[in-house]
Amino acid sequence: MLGVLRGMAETFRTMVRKPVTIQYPTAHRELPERERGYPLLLWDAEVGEPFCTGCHACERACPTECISVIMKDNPLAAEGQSKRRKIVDQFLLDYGRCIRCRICVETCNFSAIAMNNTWSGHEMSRYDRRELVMDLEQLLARSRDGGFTPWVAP
Amino acid sequence: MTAPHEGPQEAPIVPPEPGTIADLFREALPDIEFVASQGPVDVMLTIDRKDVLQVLRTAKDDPQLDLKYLRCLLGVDHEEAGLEVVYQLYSFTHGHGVTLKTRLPQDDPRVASAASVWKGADWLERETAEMFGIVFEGHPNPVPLLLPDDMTDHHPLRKDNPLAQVEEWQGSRLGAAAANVGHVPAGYESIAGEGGEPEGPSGESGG
Amino acid sequence: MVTEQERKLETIDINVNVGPQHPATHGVFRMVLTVSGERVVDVVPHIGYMHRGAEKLSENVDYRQGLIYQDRTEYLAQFNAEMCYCMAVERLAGLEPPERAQYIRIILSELNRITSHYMFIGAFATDTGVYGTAFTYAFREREYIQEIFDALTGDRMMYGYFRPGGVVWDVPADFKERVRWVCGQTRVGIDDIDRLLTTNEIFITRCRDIGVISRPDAIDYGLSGPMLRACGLPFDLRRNDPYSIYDRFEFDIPTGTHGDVYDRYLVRMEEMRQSVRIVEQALEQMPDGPIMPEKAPRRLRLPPGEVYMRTENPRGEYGIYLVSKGGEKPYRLKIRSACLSNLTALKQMIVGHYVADAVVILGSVDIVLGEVDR
Amino acid sequence: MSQLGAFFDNVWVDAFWRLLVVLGLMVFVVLALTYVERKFIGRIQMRLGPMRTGPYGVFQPIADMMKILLKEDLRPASADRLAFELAPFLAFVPVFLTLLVLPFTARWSVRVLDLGLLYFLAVSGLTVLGYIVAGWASDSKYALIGAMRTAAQLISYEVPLVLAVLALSMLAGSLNLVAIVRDQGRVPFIIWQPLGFFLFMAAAVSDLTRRPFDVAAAESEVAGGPWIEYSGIRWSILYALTEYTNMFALCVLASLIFLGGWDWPLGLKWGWPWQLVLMFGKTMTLILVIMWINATFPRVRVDQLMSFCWKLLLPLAFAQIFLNGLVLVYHWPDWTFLVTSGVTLLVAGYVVYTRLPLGAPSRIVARSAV
Repeated sequence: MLGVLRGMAETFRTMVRKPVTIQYPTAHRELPERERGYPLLLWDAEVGEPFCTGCHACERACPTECISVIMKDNPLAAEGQSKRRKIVDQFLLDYGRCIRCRICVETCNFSAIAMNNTWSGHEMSRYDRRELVMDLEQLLARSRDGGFTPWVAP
Repeated sequence: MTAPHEGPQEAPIVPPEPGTIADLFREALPDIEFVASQGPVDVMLTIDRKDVLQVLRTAKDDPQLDLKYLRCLLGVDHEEAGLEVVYQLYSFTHGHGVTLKTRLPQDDPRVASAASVWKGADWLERETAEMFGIVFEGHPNPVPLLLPDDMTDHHPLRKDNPLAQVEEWQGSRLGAAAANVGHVPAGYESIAGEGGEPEGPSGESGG
Repeated sequence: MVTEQERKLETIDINVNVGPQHPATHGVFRMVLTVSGERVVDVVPHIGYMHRGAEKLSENVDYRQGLIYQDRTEYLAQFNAEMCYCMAVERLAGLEPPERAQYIRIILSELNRITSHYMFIGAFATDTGVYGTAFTYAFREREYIQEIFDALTGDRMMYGYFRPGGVVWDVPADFKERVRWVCGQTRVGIDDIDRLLTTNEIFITRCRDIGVISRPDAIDYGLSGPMLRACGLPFDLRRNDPYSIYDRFEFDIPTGTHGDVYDRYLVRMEEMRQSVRIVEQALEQMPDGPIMPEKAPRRLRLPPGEVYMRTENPRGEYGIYLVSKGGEKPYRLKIRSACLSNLTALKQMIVGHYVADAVVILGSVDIVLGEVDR
Repeated sequence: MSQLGAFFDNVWVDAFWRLLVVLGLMVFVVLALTYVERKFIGRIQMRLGPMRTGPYGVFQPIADMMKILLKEDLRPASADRLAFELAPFLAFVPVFLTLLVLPFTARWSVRVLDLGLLYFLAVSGLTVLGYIVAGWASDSKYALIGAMRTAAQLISYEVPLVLAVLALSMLAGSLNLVAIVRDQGRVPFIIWQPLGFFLFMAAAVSDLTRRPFDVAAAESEVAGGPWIEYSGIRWSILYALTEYTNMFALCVLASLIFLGGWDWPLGLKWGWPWQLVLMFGKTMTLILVIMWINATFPRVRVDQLMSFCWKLLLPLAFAQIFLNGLVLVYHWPDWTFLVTSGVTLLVAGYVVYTRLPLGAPSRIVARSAV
């Protein structure tokens, strides 16, 4: 009998406490800076080109093989504006396949790829799976527009 | 796939120091030949497959060994060298453990079932049987455990059963340029491979 | 006494298919119960609905990539599974993680044990029929720990944080402070659930003396973890086969006396308290320093060899049998699943009980189908 | 004017508009209770509960209703069509009929029956038929097991429910609900009959198949019981409408016969608005207690459920009747009702508590490392 009453008292006590949930789509939890959303490519604003040289390191390291990269000769390097001899031509990343393991970020020698640590890196629902294959423009957009600071491992 | 020049290497056999559990086994079963090796954690004993049941029974019942606990039972496919069944045993009273191994030829993978010794071996053997095609003779209920009941034509964990090719969604968008995926221009191998040799496209890694 | 009339009544046993989609099967487990009225006379468990070939996949990726499959295999105690995998690789590679990394690993593994047990309590209470209240209590508390994991690793579930040789990056500045707070909060949270369930007479009558398994049977079936300790055998790999730095901490091993469902529940509750103790000690002792060994290669190549590494996971003994034949990829990687072995005793535990008990007994095994099916 | 008055005095017209009011009340009560339950249990679980539709989600039940009405009415191919489609109404109609005799204020009810209490109990006992038919007709093993459980449970718990009410009507000396309420003008019967109230509420919770007695619908075991195969409007009639109406009716009855109904305190003196407030307040309190219990407790097992009824509630109900008989026959003062009933309740509670096989908690082996 006592245990039953103790349980009733416990539920009553919690009832008067503040709720711990929030209304998710209208209210967002604050994400930690290390949050691993889907990966993005970074934009080198000084030169005006992506950091990525298309070196395939991430493509090899990816456990799910969701990255495809094609490299090209950098036109800006020929003009002398950039030190990068080669640059990424096409970069396709299948978000539907990506498991956000961050191995690509770890592998990258040029710090050209980073995990999206904002909510836009999570809320990715689409009606068609093929829309989840991101191309270079889509991957670079956030970084080029500013307002995205990647977290760099200490 | 490992680089071709490496090839699979067998671990060297380092005999364990005297006084380990290998000696207890030899004492309990003087007629049976044990090949003992000191692993990084446990002592490993390799026995002939015809002795398996006797050794396991003795291991469980012998008061000196008292290996009452079957931790794990698994198979390993060593390709030409045959299949291997590994038993991990542990004793609560003495606090020692041992790895028992036995090799089976690939064309005749039969070994006595341990289900009569440990009840827990039942499911583990069913799993090993379906994954490697090993026949555990005398198993009470030899039906697949994890795989569908009708999937008897191939054994997934054998090395001759590679992974299926990955279906790449992002590849279809590349069009004609898809042929260039994974192609590393000369002079960039050191960056791409992180000091390693260039490998084939990642899709081939199933071998 | 069976009267003539009763004898003429034809009664048949019916098969009730529980799962793979059923509120009480904790995922995609399926069991076919043969019931005579409300009594279970036979049970046939079916597993494998979630078999994703984690062992085969691990053979085809290198050691760093293989780690992420551990998260997805044991998805309620990811850090524990990662730790087992990393230690197996380290044993073969001859790597020794630095002190600080060891302590970080211990803290995270023990916190993960707490979250896993919270999950158990929530799901188990729901099996006994509590209307989600215990579940939300447990999740409320679990969330505090989960947020630490999120802030540390960047993910809420698939951490991928340990690496063979250490951990991938250092903890945030406020880590110690937050973990200390969460230790206190966990004590409060466990007490909350204690008051709600542990002494509740209805809960006790539902859990006592059902699903009993004797100690010799438990050993014979290869049970491990809380299932084994509930039978009264104080066997804990952290104590009996110490790995990492567990020999530096003071903690008790809770054991049961009857081996019934209630004992399993009590053992897990007490284990959470002990985990808090370990975390607090580890926080005290945690040194500064590097988190990866100096000479850790960027691409790990293992010498040929075989090792069976085991750790004490929340559900029991999690083992990795790793065969290397040189190179960057494992030749064979076997995951010894604690849940699979614990499930083998299901039939013995369930037969003879009521249908309602079958659900509670299954809940008390605390299965993670990702680990059972791999 | 007099013509209109005469029109409303017509017995058929009178019955008709009263029925309409009750019907409207019932729909409102069901909608309100679904909202209240979700919100209340949400708060107990430290959640927000429904928040989306309308301010604080108050229109949630309406949205739910729209969804349920628009949902496809599924029927398993192998189900017994006639029985399957009829079963929800079989379950629901008796519950609705019980509302007809409940006096909501001193002067307002559909009909005042001299045997109102008996009528209520007799009619509400029919609900179980609907559940059995639903479970049988669904051609599902879960539904069948659920239906068998429902049959066993509801019929068993009818007995202590009736006996508890019977003991109470000994005090009132009537089965007329209005008379029983009038009788409590000074002291509500819960004071004289704590044991009876406990028995009534325990049986009522079981009658509603709510935790800890919800074995019939047990989600984790039979996944919803008799109504597992139902969807859309039939599910809503069988489950939501029946259950919430039943809960409302039982709680109104309990507040009438135990808590003094619309009379105590000062109901007759202050007029019908105050009587409505009293009725609403008492009923709502009881409903919230049932929801609170629902949110707190695990579910008992089937055999435990049965032994709780036959081995505990039934003897106690007989004891209550016996004690009331003693007091009435020997003309002991009124307060002896409280003493006898209360002492029996406490003794029963103590005996159950000590006899329960609780035992010592598990042993903790303490061994410390270096």
